[in-house]
Amino acid sequence: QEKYTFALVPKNMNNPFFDQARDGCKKAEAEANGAFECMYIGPGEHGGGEEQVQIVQDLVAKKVDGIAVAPSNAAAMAVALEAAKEAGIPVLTWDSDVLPENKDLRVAYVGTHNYEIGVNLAKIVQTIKPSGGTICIQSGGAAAANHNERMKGIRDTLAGKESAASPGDALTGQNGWTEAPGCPLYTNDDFPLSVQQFQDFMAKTPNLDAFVPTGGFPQFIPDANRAAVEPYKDKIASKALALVVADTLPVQMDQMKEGLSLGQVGQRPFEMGYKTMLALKDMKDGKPAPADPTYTGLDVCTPETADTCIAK
Amino acid sequence: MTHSQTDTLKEGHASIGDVVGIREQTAFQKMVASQAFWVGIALFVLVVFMTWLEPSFGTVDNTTNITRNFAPIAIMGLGMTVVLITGGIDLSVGSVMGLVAIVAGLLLTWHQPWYVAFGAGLLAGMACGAFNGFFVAYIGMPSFVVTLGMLSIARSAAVVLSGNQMLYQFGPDAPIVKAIGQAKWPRHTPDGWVPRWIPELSSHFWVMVILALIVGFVFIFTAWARHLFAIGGNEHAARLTGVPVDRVKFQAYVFSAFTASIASLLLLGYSGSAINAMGTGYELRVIAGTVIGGANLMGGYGTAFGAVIGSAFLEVIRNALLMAGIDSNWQGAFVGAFIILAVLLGMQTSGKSLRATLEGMFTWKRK
Amino acid sequence: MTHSQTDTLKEGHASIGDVVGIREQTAFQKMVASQAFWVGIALFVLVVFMTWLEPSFGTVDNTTNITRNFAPIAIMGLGMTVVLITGGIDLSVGSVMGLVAIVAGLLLTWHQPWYVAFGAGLLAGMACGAFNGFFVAYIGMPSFVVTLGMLSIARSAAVVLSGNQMLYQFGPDAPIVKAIGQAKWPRHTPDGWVPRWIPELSSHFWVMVILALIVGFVFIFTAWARHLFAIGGNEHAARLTGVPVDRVKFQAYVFSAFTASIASLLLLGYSGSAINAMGTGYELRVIAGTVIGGANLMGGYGTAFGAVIGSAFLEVIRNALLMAGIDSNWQGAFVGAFIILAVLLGMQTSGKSLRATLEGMFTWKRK
Amino acid sequence: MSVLDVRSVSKSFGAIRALSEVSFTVAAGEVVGLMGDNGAGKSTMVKLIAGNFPPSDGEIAVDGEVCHFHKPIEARGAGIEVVYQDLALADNLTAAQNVFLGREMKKGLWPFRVLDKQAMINRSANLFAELKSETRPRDLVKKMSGGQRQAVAIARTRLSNAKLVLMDEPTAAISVRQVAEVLELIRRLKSQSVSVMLISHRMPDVFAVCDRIIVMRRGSKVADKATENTSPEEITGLITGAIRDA
Amino acid sequence: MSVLDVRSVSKSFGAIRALSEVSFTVAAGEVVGLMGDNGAGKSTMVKLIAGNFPPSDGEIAVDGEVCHFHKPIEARGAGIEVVYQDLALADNLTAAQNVFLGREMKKGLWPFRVLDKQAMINRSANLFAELKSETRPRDLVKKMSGGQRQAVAIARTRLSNAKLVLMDEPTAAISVRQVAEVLELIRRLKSQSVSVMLISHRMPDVFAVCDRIIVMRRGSKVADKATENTSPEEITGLITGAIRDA
Ligand SMILES: Nc1ncnc2c1ncn2[C@@H]1O[C@H](COP(=O)(O)OP(=O)(O)OP(=O)(O)O)[C@@H](O)[C@H]1O
Ligand SMILES: Nc1ncnc2c1ncn2[C@@H]1O[C@H](COP(=O)(O)OP(=O)(O)OP(=O)(O)O)[C@@H](O)[C@H]1O
Ligand SMILES: O[C@@H]1[C@@H](O)[C@H](O)OC[C@H]1O
Ligand SMILES: [Mg+2]
Ligand SMILES: [Mg+2]
Repeated sequence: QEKYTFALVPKNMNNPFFDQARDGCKKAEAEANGAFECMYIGPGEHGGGEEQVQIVQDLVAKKVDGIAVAPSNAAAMAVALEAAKEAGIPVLTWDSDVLPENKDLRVAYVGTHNYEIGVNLAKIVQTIKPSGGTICIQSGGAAAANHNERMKGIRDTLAGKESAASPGDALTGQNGWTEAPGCPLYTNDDFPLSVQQFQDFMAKTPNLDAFVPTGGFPQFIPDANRAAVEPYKDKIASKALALVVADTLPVQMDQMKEGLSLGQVGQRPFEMGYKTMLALKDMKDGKPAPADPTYTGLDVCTPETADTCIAK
Repeated sequence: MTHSQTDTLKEGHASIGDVVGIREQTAFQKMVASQAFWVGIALFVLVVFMTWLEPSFGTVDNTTNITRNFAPIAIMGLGMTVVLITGGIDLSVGSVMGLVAIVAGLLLTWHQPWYVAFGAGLLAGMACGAFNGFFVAYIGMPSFVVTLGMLSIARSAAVVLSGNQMLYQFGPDAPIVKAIGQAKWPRHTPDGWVPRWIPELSSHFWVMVILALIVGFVFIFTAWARHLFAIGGNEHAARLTGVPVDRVKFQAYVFSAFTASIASLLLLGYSGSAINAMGTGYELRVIAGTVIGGANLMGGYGTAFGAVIGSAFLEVIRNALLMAGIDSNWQGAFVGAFIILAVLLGMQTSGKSLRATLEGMFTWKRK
Repeated sequence: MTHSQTDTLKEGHASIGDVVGIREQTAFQKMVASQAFWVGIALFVLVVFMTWLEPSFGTVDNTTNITRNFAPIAIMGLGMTVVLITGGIDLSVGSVMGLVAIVAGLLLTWHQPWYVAFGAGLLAGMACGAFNGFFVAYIGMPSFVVTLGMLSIARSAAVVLSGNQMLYQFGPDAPIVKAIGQAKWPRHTPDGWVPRWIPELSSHFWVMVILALIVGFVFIFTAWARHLFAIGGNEHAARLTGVPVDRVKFQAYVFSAFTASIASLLLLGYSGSAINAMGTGYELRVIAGTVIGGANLMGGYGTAFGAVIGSAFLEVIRNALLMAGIDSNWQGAFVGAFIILAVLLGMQTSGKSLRATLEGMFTWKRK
Repeated sequence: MSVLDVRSVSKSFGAIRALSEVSFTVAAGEVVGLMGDNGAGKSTMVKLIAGNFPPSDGEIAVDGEVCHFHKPIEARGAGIEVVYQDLALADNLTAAQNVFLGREMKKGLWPFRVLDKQAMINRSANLFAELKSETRPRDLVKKMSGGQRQAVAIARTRLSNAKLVLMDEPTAAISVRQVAEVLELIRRLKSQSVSVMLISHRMPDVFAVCDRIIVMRRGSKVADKATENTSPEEITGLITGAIRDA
Repeated sequence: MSVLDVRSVSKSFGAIRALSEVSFTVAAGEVVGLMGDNGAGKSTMVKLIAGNFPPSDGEIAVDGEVCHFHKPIEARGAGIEVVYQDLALADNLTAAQNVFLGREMKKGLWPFRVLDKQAMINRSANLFAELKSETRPRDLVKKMSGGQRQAVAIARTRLSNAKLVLMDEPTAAISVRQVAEVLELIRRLKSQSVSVMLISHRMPDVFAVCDRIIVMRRGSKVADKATENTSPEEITGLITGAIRDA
């Protein structure tokens, strides 16, 4: 029997988040005993997503046997996926999806319900600060659909009412919640910058009630984050500052355990990489396709549940 | 000083005439001495090798892909070449792309006809170019600073205008926009007339070809281009000899923004969406393409062919590594090494081989 | 030609002596004519204005922050300045940072002592610099191409070495590494001795100060620096007059890589983790800082003070916009506008004001 | 009426006073020599007249009209051609391209109006031959000898019908034979009643063609004499300052 | 034994044959003039001797030893100083900095061995005064007059005790007074038995100081005569080709 090649395409390759997906992909490969090869390839940097579309086009031209992609630019990705469809290559999306009208271009979405991340982040904030206050949301990129979804989840939940489109309507007092001037902050996935922003912002607004990054950025440089958050540790402990962060990588959990955050809402990138590969293999073998969408689930963690919250 | 007219008789102009006809290099020698030529050779070798190594590389589909993928970079490379020749640099092209896409995208979502949207996009892009050109040419600021400022400004404008949304509900003209960005020619049978083994080439590619031909023509046959080169060679001298230096420099930046706008509109049509992050980081890719094709960052030298070949080279490497299934972690190392090697190859013709260089390294040195 | 020695008697050397003592500009005039000075003024005004506008801006804590944040960029700016002066460019600094961090991080996770890890990191970084320097200086390749290649190669090496993992379990020397990256001086009472109103300054800042003083000293007092400037002014002439052009150029790239390595190690200590993406895109920020501080991309001019002041300027703008609560979507526009304005301000001293420029725009033109 | 009327012009660069209150005139068809020690301000004078930069003080009139040339091109428009001391050549262009820089010959109809390269090469070749200079029109200026470069700068002034030609050391780098041709050229210009201002350190050349000699010392005019009323010895004395004034 | 022995040297640039089979010698303390039309190959000869590039053919011996200078610095090491026709100055440095470029004076002890700027300025000022040139040591070369620049290039050769000084048109841009000084300098060098090769288009200067005159035409040597056995007229004829050979 010939060996299949399945491609796992992340948004960009310089983010530890996607490394986990790759590890899942490699694990599936190992378990399949040579039935398929995991080809992990994506653009070096995020950018506008055109390069990622090119890569998928290349994979189609290369006639790989299956593609699992996390589209950066959902609309643009449709073009490449059309080509894949024509070439008869099965496609799954993971981490983020194509536009609703292009759903027929891929078999299924395997990943997080991004909106739900926002909802869960907001719920933790609400339990800490039931009466509202000022909040600052820190996002990845202004154009990142998944981050915008999460922001919408946060805003909708805090406001108690759904807005029309992501990233949602800014909070201007709904339910007692207001966004601080200058927010949301955009890190453009620059980790040192994300810490700098936190520091600057807290210096300016020491009485901030909630700070919520929609990705793990500041915690990816742990000591810098420790140094930045340390001065506010008391405030966090006394629940005066609701610092709640997305993602639950081990390095992040350590920091929560040290009292540097009051909650983490994590995704399961490893599982995304693992499941998509197995699903592609199944489809090739004539077994049924995975359900659409297949949510890989969320891990909602607070300091109390830190040791048990992550599904294994 | 006992000279007189009679000298002329003794030897006549003829003997001077003998000399003035000599060309130091024939056109062929000039070509062989150019970096673009050697990068072209390297590209050719790479293509042949890859086709042999990996059957999926040489397919018509992949050819269609590659030629489309590098076209936008090459189109911008043509504009960049013009700026580089004057001794300037344009760092704003990537951001200008983003702004153009958002302006056009907004008008499309407001259900304006495609030509209005594209026209407005072009205008917005060229306004950025005019801004750059004004501060560089008329105020005399360093181009690096001005276009770096514009890199920030245009991206910010794109973000603000888009309201941070991806725009893709393009109204009635959406099919036309899409057709512009996704058209191919010639078409295969049955729709078209050509057999399967001829690749269908994208509109991006053809726009690039036409623009490259125009720019190539301009470079060779017009006074404007001669002025560009003179400015890059010796701006002060150009000014003294009556070259309208400011105007020409201004136009160079507008042209660069124009090519960025064209590339943006093609990509807009192709992707069917406008995202304010479009073109992020492209400035370095575009400059890299042109420089690999032989343009000189210090000004005074560059060709249309070089801009195209350099961009093609970068894209083919990227594609080839993927096709060859090289571990993605290692790909950067290969790309870097190939860039250096290609240019190194081109240098061997300036009269000095790598071996000679190494031999003479601690002894004799090229200029 | 009826000249003779007796002329000397008629007017004597004295009259020539009168002339040779004249200085066209005093040191003060030179300073006032420099761009770095005016960017410094702009920076000062911005700081005063912000302190007045937004009390949280002028706090000691914020001062501590700002001075730490721009220090790594300024440190790299010192190395970049050296390269720019020779007429080159170093695009690889950001990637070199990533590689250095990963090499040092790996050794730390293998429980090596901190000095071994830091030493290995420095070596890896300077090897990249030596590679750049070799191809630029001895082979004579364009620096843009070589360092662009290295940008790819070093990043790829970092990714491969890290196995795409984030490294943060640093073994026994972790506290020392952290102390190096997070140390502050002077310390406030009670731990330290200084009163609250004096800001505690980070190790990053002090390293920058020391390096800037050294580089400044070298620029003013050593033959090596004079050779750097001569190479940037007229490389050919420098070679003819016996300047060891190749060696000096080589050293410039090694020094640039050295400063990138130092910055990387400081950030490694500060962040407590090594990520192969560290420094992505920093090349443009570093070059921007130095150019805003007055270094010339065409070579032949640059100062240590300029590198520091330019980087500081960029960081203060960023911080100030955030502090002022400017909508983040608009921030890019402000950053871009401020960059252009600061340099514009600096230009007014070359004898020509903006007003005059505008008045004379279509009539008279600065060189 | 004089073609050129320089009226008490001064020019300072920072602390350096390159010209102080210099006045003189040049009549139509007159050849005036401008002599002076190195750094006396001769080239600065030429650049002022040619509109490279404005005077710090004083004014310049051409054909009786006060001119404020803001760009070199305006001076050329007024009929002033210049051979600059530093030649003002673009090294990356060929000899022919440099000769015609800023006034290229074209052929064809718009929008296909293209450079007439062959015509420019031929015309340049003729100009070089006229100067008896073995300069190849297709050679890059970068690769040419010192004298060949100078020939290019001189050839350039021959393209238009100027009324005033400023020559800043046009014979510095050229050989005996071509020097004779340049002097001959100056005489020819004079006979067509074109005015010439010749700057040169070569006493015999100046005496061979000039009607009048102006001497400058440290930025000031120290003498302005008809050639027949002076001698090389006197001029030398004036230049060096051995003779204070005349 | 001759200081310099050029043995049937040729040099081609692409299709241009700048030198063909040129041979000559220069003895210690001899002043040799090298004359020829523009583009005859004089500067190419100088650059070959000074190690700027290697000959296409032939060899060059210094003090009887065949030399393959790969870098200009090696030629200098062998006691050859050069005034290049294009002066080889870094425009962004001052006059004094250019004079001492590549052999700066230093003071203090390592690692605090720093430039002795004042000493260099003083020494340059002295050299300029010796040349009677009003050149300010602290001025940027970019801002200097043509003759001042040339003075810098000449001053440079005075820093070492050379055994051979090659001067490629050292007097092209300088004024009468300084020309006399340069000629005087050449005589002084001769009296210290330093050899000089003088390239110049100024017949009187060459005749004033040279022991022997070599004439080149289109890359070939056409004459090599003791000064007392020839005349300016003959040399002119040889340069132009009116006299075929001698
Ligand atoms: N741009 C400038 N900035 C400062 N000083 C200048 C500038 N241009 C010229 N000078 C100074 O002005 C004086 C006159 O220079 P100018 O070039 O006019 O002399 P010149 O008479 O042409 O001399 P030469 O015979 O050597 O060519 C010199 O001392 C020179 O250093
Ligand atoms: N680098 C080069 N490339 C091509 N041709 C060159 C190069 N250098 C010199 N030549 C040519 O070689 C010939 C000799 O030039 P060279 O400079 O030696 O002349 P020269 O005798 O010094 O003339 P001049 O009196 O004008 O200075 C010229 O025809 C010139 O164009
Ligand atoms: O979902 C991912 C997010 O959690 C991470 O921070 O960045 C990449 C995203 O796609
Ligand atoms: Mg002059
Ligand atoms: Mg010469």
